[in-house]
Amino acid sequence: MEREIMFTGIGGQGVQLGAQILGLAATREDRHVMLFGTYGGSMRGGNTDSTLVVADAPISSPPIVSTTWAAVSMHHQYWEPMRRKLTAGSVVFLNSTLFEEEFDRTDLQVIEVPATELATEIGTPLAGSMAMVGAVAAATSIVGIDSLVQAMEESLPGYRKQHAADNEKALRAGFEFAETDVAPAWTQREDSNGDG
Amino acid sequence: MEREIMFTGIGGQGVQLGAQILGLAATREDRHVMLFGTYGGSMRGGNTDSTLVVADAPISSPPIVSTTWAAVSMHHQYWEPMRRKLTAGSVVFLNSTLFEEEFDRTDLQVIEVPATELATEIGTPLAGSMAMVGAVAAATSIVGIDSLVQAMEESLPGYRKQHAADNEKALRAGFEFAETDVAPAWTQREDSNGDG
Amino acid sequence: MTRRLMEGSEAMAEASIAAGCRFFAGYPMTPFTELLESFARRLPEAGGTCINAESELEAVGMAWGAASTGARAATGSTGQGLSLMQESFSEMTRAELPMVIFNMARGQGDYFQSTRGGGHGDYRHIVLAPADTQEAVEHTQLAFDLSDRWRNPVLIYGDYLTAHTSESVEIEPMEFPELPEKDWAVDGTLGGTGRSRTVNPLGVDKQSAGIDPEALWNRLQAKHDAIEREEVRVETGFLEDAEVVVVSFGGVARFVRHVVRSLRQEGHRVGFVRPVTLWPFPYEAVAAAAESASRVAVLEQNAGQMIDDVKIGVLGRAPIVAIGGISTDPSGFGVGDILDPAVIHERIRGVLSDA
Amino acid sequence: MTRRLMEGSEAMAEASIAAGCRFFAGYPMTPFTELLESFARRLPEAGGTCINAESELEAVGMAWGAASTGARAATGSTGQGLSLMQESFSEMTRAELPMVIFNMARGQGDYFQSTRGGGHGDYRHIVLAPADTQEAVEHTQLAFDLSDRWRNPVLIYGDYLTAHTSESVEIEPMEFPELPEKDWAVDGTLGGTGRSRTVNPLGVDKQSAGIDPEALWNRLQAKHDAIEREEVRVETGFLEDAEVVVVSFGGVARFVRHVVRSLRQEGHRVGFVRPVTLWPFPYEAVAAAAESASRVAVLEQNAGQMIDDVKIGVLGRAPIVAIGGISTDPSGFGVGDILDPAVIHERIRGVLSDA
Amino acid sequence: METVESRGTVTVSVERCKGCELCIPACPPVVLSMSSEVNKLGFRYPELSPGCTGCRACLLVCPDFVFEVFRFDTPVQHEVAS
Amino acid sequence: METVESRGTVTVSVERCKGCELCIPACPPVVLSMSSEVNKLGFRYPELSPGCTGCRACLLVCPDFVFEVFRFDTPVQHEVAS
Amino acid sequence: MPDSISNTLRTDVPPAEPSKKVGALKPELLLKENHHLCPGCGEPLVVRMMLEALESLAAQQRTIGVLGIGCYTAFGSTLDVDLVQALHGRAPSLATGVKRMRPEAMVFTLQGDGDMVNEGLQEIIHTAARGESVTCILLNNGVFGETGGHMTATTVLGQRTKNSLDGRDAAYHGYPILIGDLLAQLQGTAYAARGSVHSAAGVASTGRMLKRAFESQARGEGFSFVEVLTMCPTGWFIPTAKGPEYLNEVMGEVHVTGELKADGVLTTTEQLRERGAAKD
Amino acid sequence: MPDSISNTLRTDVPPAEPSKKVGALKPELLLKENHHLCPGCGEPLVVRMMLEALESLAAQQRTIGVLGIGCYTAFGSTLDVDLVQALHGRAPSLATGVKRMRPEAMVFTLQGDGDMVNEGLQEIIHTAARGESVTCILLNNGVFGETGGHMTATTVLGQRTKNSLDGRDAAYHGYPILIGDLLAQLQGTAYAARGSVHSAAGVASTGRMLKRAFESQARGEGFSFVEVLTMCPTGWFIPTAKGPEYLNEVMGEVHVTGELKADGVLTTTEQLRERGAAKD
Ligand SMILES: Cc1ncc(C[n+]2csc(CCOP(=O)(O)OP(=O)(O)O)c2C)c(N)n1
Ligand SMILES: Cc1ncc(C[n+]2csc(CCOP(=O)(O)OP(=O)(O)O)c2C)c(N)n1
Ligand code: SF4
Ligand code: SF4
Ligand code: SF4
Ligand code: SF4
Repeated sequence: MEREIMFTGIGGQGVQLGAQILGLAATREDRHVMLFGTYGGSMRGGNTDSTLVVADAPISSPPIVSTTWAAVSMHHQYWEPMRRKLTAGSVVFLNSTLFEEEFDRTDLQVIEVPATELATEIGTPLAGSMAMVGAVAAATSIVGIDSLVQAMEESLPGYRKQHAADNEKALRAGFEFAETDVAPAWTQREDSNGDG
Repeated sequence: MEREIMFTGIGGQGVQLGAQILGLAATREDRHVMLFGTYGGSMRGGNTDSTLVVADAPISSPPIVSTTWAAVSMHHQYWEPMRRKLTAGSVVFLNSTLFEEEFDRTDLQVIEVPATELATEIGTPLAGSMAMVGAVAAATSIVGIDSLVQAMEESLPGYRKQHAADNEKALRAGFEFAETDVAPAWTQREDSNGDG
Repeated sequence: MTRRLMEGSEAMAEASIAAGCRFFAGYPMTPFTELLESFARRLPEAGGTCINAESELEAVGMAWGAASTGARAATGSTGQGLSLMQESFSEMTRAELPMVIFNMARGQGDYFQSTRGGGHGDYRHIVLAPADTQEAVEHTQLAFDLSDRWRNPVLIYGDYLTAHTSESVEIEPMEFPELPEKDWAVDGTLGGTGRSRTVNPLGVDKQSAGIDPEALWNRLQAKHDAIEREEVRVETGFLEDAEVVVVSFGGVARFVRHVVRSLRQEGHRVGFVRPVTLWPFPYEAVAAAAESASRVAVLEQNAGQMIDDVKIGVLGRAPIVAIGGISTDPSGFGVGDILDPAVIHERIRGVLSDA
Repeated sequence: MTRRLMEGSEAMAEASIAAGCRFFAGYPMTPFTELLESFARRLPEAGGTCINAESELEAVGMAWGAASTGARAATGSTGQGLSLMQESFSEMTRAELPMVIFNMARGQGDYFQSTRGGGHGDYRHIVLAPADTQEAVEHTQLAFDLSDRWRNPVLIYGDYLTAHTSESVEIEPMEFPELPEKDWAVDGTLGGTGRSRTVNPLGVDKQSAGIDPEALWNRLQAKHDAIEREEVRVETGFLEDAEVVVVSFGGVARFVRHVVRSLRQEGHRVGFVRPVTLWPFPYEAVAAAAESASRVAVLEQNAGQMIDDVKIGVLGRAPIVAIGGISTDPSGFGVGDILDPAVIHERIRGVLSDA
Repeated sequence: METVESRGTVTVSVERCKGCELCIPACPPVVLSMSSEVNKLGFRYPELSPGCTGCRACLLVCPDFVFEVFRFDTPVQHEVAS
Repeated sequence: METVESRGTVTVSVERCKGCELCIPACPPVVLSMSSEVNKLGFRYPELSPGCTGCRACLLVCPDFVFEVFRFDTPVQHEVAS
Repeated sequence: MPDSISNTLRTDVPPAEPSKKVGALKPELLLKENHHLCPGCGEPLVVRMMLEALESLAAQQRTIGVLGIGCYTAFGSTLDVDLVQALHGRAPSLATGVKRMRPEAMVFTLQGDGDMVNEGLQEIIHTAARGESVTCILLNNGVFGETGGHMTATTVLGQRTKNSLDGRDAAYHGYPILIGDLLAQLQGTAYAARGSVHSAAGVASTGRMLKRAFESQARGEGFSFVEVLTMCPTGWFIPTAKGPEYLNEVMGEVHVTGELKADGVLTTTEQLRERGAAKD
Repeated sequence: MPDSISNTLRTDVPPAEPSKKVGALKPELLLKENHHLCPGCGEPLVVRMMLEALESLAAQQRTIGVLGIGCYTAFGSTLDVDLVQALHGRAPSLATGVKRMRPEAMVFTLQGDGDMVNEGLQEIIHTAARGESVTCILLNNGVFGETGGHMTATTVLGQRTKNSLDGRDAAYHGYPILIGDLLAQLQGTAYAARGSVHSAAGVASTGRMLKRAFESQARGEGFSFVEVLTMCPTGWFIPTAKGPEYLNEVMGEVHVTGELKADGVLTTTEQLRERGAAKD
């Protein structure tokens, strides 16, 4: 089974890092993973999105997909292109603190997560994407929270290690917030085969 | 009639200037003229040659020729490639002061001109090419000496005008030296037609 | 070594080091930047040197110097930066220097530049165009080998996808047949012996009176012909009864392969030819595929460049349809609309229905 | 003005000035040097500016700046220098800047670079390849016109012969149909009005949120197609019953024309096609000539570049024989053995006897 | 209660603020402080307390062109909790 | 007749001389002068008169590597017309 | 902190009380105030001061700008003056061509340190040596901002960048170039100064330098140059609020601010540093 | 002229009298003495001194040279040391790559002023700033010799060249660059000097500078640089015999000779000029 999860937001919101951590966590759990991110010209403030494919067997999909199983939106800006990739039943995670657009598709499973708010409460509004990823993990069981925390620690470059504690808090806050397994990624957990 | 005259020598011997003056003089006399020079990498000391085509009608030849009516050699270095372009009856002018190679082709009309010596006598050994061009003019009547002197004056860049007097002396010395019309360029002088 | 989740850029740097690369110089530019960063981080640990060159011109010069000493050296850039290096690429090829060049391109608009040489004069690089991360790892190692073997630069045509896709890869040093000794490389030890060496693009040898272009050229031309004979690489799929043959390369070919596979599942008679080496180009494979096809579709992410080579291969055997186009994404990074399986699916369907 | 004995370089500079060129920048390199010298001497007298740029990169930048103001501007170089300018050529074309580029080449090895763009990305220059001095004068003036008309760089492919052959020429300003106004050019006067201008290769307009590559590209592509339709120029001779057709361009074509004429006098059924514009290439003329010929011979002074275009034109209609080769003269200036009527005569005879 | 005088004031385009906080230490009378709420981009933004002098420092250091500065014709008095 | 002492001497590779004359003013005792004949390349070349000190100045300034310089173990005397 | 802090005032509308606007939202020559540069970036501040300097000289309708490639390039769509977009490093040559054809125009370049001191070092030096009558403005943040914070030729020793994570090391990476000093000493340079936007006073003084540079160009004195140290918290990997302090203490110690050439007087950075030290 | 002049001595063979050879025809590291450079050219003199300096340091078998493109390039076929031929302007970068991979080698570049100060200005400055442990040698004749005598970035004001026939004019062509001064002040530069070959003393002193530069490289002190003023009578359009005088009086007045940085002491050209003036 190949599960596509696409992330979108404004540069600086931690979209790439969020996807990366989720991918790394899945790798730790012996899933097959493919991850591809794009961002606009300047470092922050532009559009940014990331496509993560997690599978229980070698991946056949190319790194850009036409349809996605799940979508994560940290902000309504730049959300438009993603909308087109949703199919009936797609799971949509919205950062309800900032997401302001009308949302009129009833064929989707929408999960609202006040990610920025959760992070702000911890004192680091910019860790919103961590809270979101935590929520995704809870709602989909695509990875476990411990893998996530470990992956986050691995991913932080040396000069950002000081953020680890806050990030972990945000991951856990998101994980706590979301209802468990409301949109399960795997019908049943298969043990990783030798290929993983 | 198209008359090819090729010049060769060592860079710095005035080969290009010599050919240019002859070409300019021919233009002054309403001939059709094409002139093309090549030289090696560094400014002086390498090979240098020049191909001059003078005609009494528009020229059909490309700027590089396979055979030449006349050849002028200021030095035996780099003479080899020219030798191949000589056909039976070609006129060869040798700078006998410096030309040192054996010369075994009997089908050619060889005219020896101690050009460097003539110039050295005037006090400017480097004006050898002027003496040679003077001799070519005399021997072939391809142009007259007055056109030659005028062309030389026109050709000198501003910063070299001081050489004009010595150059003129050398031109005339060469012109005096060579036997008049021993290798006439034109069977008979046609008046320039409107095309000139 | 086991499989690790690694970004393409990092994987290529690791593969280079595994292949013995000891020198890299580059200047940041998206999507080449991460390759440079990976080299900067990893080469010193491996006993090599990575210089953050002050410009692409300086980067290629440094790599040239390093390669002259016999070290396995590489450089690279993106678009503009590659253009700046063309003078050096041309002359380096004449100097018969091994060198690996990473073109982390924005789209596929550099096909002409890569395959015909963007610089002055006659020269060619061997061009490898990997389609995914694992292949990028293998091509990287192959590139160092081919480059030393032929004493000719080898260019890897990557792109934003190659650079930025993370996948599980395995990096094992590959085995290659033994290479000739680098007796031409300068190490300074032969000065004063009358046998000192020259690495020279002008064809000037020690003691020579000047350039001997004929000898130089005959050697280069013979090498060129040999490479064209021996180094063609191509991947084909589903060609047997294909009515439509799709030709594409590099990252785009990965999409095409995926889409063709699904079209076959839907019962369409479509196959693909994927030049793995862009130079030498697999003219024969394209010609063979065109023999029985009723249409050849060319999908490239540019205004139409490889199509020239496809035409030369097909030589009128079948009509050729361009179904690609330049990448029009606003980032300018070459990640435009074409890179969508659904779009490619539709375009190939279009050709199928005309066929 | 009457005919004067003038070196090609000087004649091209004079023709540029007659065409209204007011800016030139360049850096010396054989055989481009004399063109620069002529501009340096003559432009100031004509009220223009010639800068002895400190490098080719700076030369092309200066010309770019000058062209942005709407002035007729030109630059150029030889081989290496042109390679260095490729980044700018590519982007200048995207910025839709008129510009005349003189490639005073060493031989014909820059065919690919000139016709396909040596830089990154998709772009083309119109390429004119004069065969003699008088034509160089006309092409120069035409180049300024076409460049303004299409807002696209036009490259003149000259060589050592074009640069250094002195012939009697006549330089009269040529007449061209009226050109569109240069309302895109910057003069500084629209600042603060909300209508200020941008000369921009990135496709960024004032007030835009960023790059709009689609609009830019559609415009460029439409222009590209229109140029291919409207600007093909070709010279043919003796084709009627020709068994062998010789294709050649530029200075070399002058030799071919001369030799074919003499072969016809000797009774041989040989004709020639000479692309005058190298891009757009006269594919149709080549195809038509190949239709009835039993052999197409390509004589170019390089390792085989235009032959690709000839193949695309001929598309298998007749066998194609390469009878050229790189210039192997020791000066390195591209004045090698091929440039000899006797040699060309012999090579064409060889094809005739096989035909 | 005590009285604080404002010789000037500012407007803040809250929705464009990116929360960089450069204005906070730049304000000589220290009358700017970051909000506890975030704006729609997710950033905290400056809030003004009485005592502005209209010196323009905030405007000069703000990279996002968030401030306009006004100087009162006559200073305005504010009553504040002491 | 008078006697001039040479503490040194030089060899001159006449056929490689390009007649630049740089050696002439460089020679401190002024014992070099240009020939009236030309060599096979068409250039005049330096000739040596007695009085060389073996100082190497000519060698140092000659761009064409024409000179070798020797210093006599004991100075050599030349008789010259006065 | 005074306790008045709890008394938040309205800042969403201009004051009701009679007042005079003493600071505008944005310069007139900026089409819109929005931009995508990072929080805490120093570059927009220079754009403001530059435009205000041009406005104060009433040069609106005789200005042509040439932009380099870096983060500031984003202002290409909002600067309301005629513009030419250059390639990375090439702006001074373009400006040369522009000025030669439009001698009456005020011509400037806007470039980053990567653009000017790395990729385009040669162009800026030759343009200065030629005494070209243009004003070149350097936004010096010591890193390539746009590509993600890599070392440039102005990065100071010990400075942490993406490819000098342990700080720039002289032995491996070499020394920073004091570009202002190199340019100031060229005969073609009429005016050269180094400002900084780490504080309001620095921003104001940068504005004065920019104005003097443009005035010098208007008088046709030769080449003029203003370098401005700007924060790049993203590329420095520090919290945005720490930018000004870092700028001042790390970069400002090496690239000391002040006028380097004005009215014919040359002042080296060394001399500026000594003067600064004397004042301390 | 002493009348001994009429008594021409034999110079075709070594002396018969007992004697010691004190000056060899050519340096050992030169494969043959013939070359095609013009009469009166100053470049071969620098080649001689450079090779002799390497010989005196016994560096024959650990030297790698990188050649620029100019007239001196012709020595590529006769220098008996390992060589890499660079493109015009690019030698310092090549030398960087060579040195990093062969740190034990003595690495030098040989470049003309067109090569180094025009086309390759950026490379030489960055290489110096990086403190790269190579020795760069500049043959400064103030013109592009090989292409026929055009103005370069070091041509002095008033100097006549093929494209400044009425002399270099500051207003139109700009000012010359004192490259030695720019390089000397960079922190990465350990040694910088400017010599001249207009006289035997100048040649000898140039030789000492070259030796000091190589010694500095051997000690690993950083970047070292020797600029040498050389005659180019062809490009200057003057009689060959006038070369040295012209060099000294025209170029030498601006590019004053002396050591610009040695043992940590920086000396500007201005200071050298003052010292020279003081001596007069
Ligand atoms: C020839 C070339 N090389 C590299 C790039 C990639 N590039 C774009 S912006 C940039 C860095 C700009 O840094 P800087 O000039 O310091 O400006 P900043 O982004 O810091 O404002 C680079 C390297 C390019 N556009 N062109
Ligand atoms: C990129 C490039 N541009 C131009 C040239 C042509 N060129 C060859 S040598 C030379 C001039 C060299 O002048 P300089 O460096 O001063 O050395 P010199 O000849 O005076 O010794 C030039 C411009 C070239 N080879 N490459
Ligand atoms: S204008 Fe001055 S006093 Fe008022 S808020 Fe801004 S910085 Fe503070
Ligand atoms: S060695 Fe000295 S004294 Fe003897 S000839 Fe040479 S320069 Fe004159
Ligand atoms: S210096 Fe040398 S080349 Fe010049 S004249 Fe004297 S010996 Fe001849
Ligand atoms: S990366 Fe740096 S320079 Fe660029 S916008 Fe962000 S803070 Fe500014």
